[in-house]
Amino acid sequence: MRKYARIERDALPSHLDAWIERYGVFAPMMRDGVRRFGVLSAGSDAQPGPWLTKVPVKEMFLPQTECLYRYRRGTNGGLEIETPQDPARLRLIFGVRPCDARALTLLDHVFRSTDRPDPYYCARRESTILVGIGCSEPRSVCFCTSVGGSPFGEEGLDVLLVETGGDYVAKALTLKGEALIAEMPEAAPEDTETLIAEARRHAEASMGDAVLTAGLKERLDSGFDAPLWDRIHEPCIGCGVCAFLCPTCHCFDLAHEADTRSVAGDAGRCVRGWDTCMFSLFTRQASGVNPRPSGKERMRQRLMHKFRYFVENYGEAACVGCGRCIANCPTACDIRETIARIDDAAEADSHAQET
Amino acid sequence: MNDRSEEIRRVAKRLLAEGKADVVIGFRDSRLPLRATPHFARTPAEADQLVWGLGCTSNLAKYLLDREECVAVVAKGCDVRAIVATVKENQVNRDRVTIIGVPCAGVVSWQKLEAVLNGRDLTEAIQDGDTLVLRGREFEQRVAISDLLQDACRTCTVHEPVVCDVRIASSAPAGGRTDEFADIREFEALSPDERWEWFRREFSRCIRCYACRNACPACYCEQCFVDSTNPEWIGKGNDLTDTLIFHIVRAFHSAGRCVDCGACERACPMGIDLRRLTRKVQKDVKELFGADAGVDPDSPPALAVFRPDDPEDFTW
Amino acid sequence: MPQANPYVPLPVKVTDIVIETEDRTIKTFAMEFLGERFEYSCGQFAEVFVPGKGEAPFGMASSPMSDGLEFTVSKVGSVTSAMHDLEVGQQIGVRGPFGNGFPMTRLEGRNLVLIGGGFGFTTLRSLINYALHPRNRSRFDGLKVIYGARTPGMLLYKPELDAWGKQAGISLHLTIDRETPGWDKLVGFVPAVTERVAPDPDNAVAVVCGPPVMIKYTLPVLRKLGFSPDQVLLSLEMKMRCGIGQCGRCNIGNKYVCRDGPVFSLAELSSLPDEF
Amino acid sequence: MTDTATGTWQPRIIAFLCNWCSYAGADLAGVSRLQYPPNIRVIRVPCSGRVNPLLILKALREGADGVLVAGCHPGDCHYVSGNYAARRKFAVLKRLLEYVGLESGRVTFAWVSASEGGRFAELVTDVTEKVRQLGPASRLVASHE
Repeated sequence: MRKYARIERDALPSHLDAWIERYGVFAPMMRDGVRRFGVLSAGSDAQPGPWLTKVPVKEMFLPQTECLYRYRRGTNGGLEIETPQDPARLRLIFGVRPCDARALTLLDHVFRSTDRPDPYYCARRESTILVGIGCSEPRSVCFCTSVGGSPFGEEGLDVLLVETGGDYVAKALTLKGEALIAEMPEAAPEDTETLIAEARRHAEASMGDAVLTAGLKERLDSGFDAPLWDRIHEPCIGCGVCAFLCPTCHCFDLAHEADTRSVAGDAGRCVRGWDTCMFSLFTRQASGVNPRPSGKERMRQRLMHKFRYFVENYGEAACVGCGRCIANCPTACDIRETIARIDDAAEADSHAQET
Repeated sequence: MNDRSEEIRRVAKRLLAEGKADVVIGFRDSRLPLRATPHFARTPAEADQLVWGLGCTSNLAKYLLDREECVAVVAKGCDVRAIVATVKENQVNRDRVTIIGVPCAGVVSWQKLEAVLNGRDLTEAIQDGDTLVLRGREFEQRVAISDLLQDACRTCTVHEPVVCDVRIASSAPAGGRTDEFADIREFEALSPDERWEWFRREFSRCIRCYACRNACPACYCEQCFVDSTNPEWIGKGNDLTDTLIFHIVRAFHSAGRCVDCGACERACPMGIDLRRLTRKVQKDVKELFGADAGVDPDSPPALAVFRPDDPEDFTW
Repeated sequence: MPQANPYVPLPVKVTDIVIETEDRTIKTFAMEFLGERFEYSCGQFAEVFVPGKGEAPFGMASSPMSDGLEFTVSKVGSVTSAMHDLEVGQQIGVRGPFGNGFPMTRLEGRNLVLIGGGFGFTTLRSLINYALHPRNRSRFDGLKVIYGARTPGMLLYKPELDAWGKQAGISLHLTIDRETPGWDKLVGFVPAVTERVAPDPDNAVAVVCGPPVMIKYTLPVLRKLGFSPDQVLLSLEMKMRCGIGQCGRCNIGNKYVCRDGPVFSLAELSSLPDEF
Repeated sequence: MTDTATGTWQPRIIAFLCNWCSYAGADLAGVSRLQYPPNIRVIRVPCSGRVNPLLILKALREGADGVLVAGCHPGDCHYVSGNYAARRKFAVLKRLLEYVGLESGRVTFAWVSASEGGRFAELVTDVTEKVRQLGPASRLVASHE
């Protein structure tokens, strides 16, 4: 089967329409004033733009809130549990940025490649085809290349589209991807690879400031009690914006909600919803004791988890450099600066030890 | 750098040197154009990073809560109102706060900026009189500053801080206009069904990140009602009803206390029109009890007091 | 074989309820699986689900060698209060097992020193019954148990304590906080009693379960007696939700208490941030 | 709520009644054998000032079709000023709830003294009738979807 295909700009809508016949197709769109993934209906033009969705594609796999099961007491008091049906139809998500796709491979470590996989996440992952679009114009908050990604990264995608002179070339990265482009006009493999490499080089060269992540884990290893943490969280107001809009943050809460119309909680549901270590309630125990009592410990936890603990457990950091936390922070806290300050502090520390 | 930034730095260094403040809370530039980040200056070098500009949006009164140190704070008119309000509620010790008042003609709404940019990446913004020149890799666009000011600034009545210890000179328009709540009246005129539809739809995109609550200088409860587990007032999931109740109660809790600084709205990553609720409450408190929070240091918070002849036409 | 869907509780029926303590705040619930069941090992825990109330984690109090499943529950919050209102025959849900449990390979062939206080004794009871089982007794060397409660009436599992006291192969040291008429065993807090009983660290492993203050003062005693950090095991209590190391709540360093714990050696804990 | 026996919907109204006046007024209505609809579920509170607005929202969330709060007439509060404080709160709350689109008539505030058994019966009759006309509550009721 072919691995490369050409898609003319004008032909894209008809391909999308063809996919819509076979799959539930999702694409970035403005929904109530927010750019996020939504159901694409036939006849709509979903040409990729220079933007990144505000809400990452994570929400298609770990929704903000979802019902894990419903329960009710049957006759004779028996406990009856009903789990939601697995998606019947394959989904195709169009227009995924490489950083978001790579984030899914990081989430896979947690939810999929484990001895206790999460059935809800896995079902969605397994029934989804991801068609990505390379970023020819990285934004100034982007730093994917500093954390092991690329504006034309292929990890996690089934097909990568690359814009070239107004049209697109498609590169299939998996069998699912090959099947998807099977009917399209073939593109010459070598020429296409050259073209993609050129686009990639161009985009990587135009990336903003690099963030020094080499050796960051080691600096964090020795920096748990660094005085820096007393200061770095000061502007942070402890909201959940950075975590909720982060494509890799995945902490959640489980809640059991009794149906208010039921008698004495005889029916209800178990709901999973986004949660974050940035909230004080996250670790506060019923007794009132909180192992992470202030913003200092909570911000440290989030950074440590991303750049130290995740690295220890899975060999890579839980950050794809999408820049959403930077662009959306209400107080303009910038994770790139935070990392730089960790570097500065570690350096000052080592100087102090030498003298 | 502008004159006001320079003057703020000078004042900050003096206050630190004289021991009048252990820390000066102000703003410094972030790496993003038109976005300043709260800055905590404890040394002259740190004071030299202080700036003033259109991106100084946060309400810094928030950072005065629960603070042990002697603080000097760079404060716009709305920040000062919030300080006045929180001092009245015994949350901030006025004796330990030096207010560096900055007359302010308004700050930029990054939600509006986002809408103007429509996905394009902003790398530079230069002020040219009443205009901002926005630049990105492949574009340049001139936008009137007034079109980018956040809505709260358009109805601001306190361009000039109502109280301050040090005043930063500036040519900002003195005083302000009277807020007529035209937008609120217009909304009130809709039918209940229309209002309910708007309310449901607008707030359905809330992600319960609580940025609105956490950015608000009036939200300082040790435990917010949404975090209470016993009683559990609302669910921890994301039932739309629970989200709506959260926002109703948040607005209600701001009654007689909200200074309409807009901190909630500009903190919201989803661009929800939060002030449509808080301003309704603000308007009603004004109409019913003739009170406006944070304007008069000597009058008590409106809902902490009463008059025997308060309006009661709402009762059965 | 763990459950295919780790979030869905398995239905169980309450078969017996024992009021353990004189103040009636601690009860032991025996349950039987009605359909699918799970096997577990000592020191693991499960999430017990009470319809209409929610879930709470409890260490298994029963021995894996027994047929049923037992949880000892102190009445503190809404879920545990609802459990205390349960009656024999009612159905609730349980999902698990979660966590590492006690590391049997590190306990086998050793002298076990089990030190418990108050409500923290429940998983130690599971381990004691497991070790005393005729098929297992030869797998362990000595079995020394130090267990303290505020008063005689607050001791858990009284019939078993009596039986163990008469049994060969276990040396049981029971203590209460203050002199009480009719009490002929030890008196004093667990750390002091541990010092007096002075277990020999040679070829021994100590397992300490109890309230934080008891653990805090017992650890220096063990150190003084010559126990090294990898000879001391603790079971951590942390806010836990999912049970499978995904929701992030019980994350400390690169560990998840619900998945990698709750049992850690003192040596392992010393390499983790002090956030528990 | 739906009355399962007859299949017809009957309004379910939560009534927060102040111990000193309105509850006594309800008592008097009962003792005087005054007829009023059986749709209210009374929660006795020490004072109308005790009624946290969250209680009202919680009642609606859990499916109450209407909420009634009644206390002593202004000037008659057992605690001198509890109802004055309540009056300010409820003035703002009622306007806000209706502003977001909650039907007028779902939430009612009233003053009923201990001697006003007749007024209490009238109040309950009127509130029940208004709620009945509005139909079952849906706005601000937890959906569990």
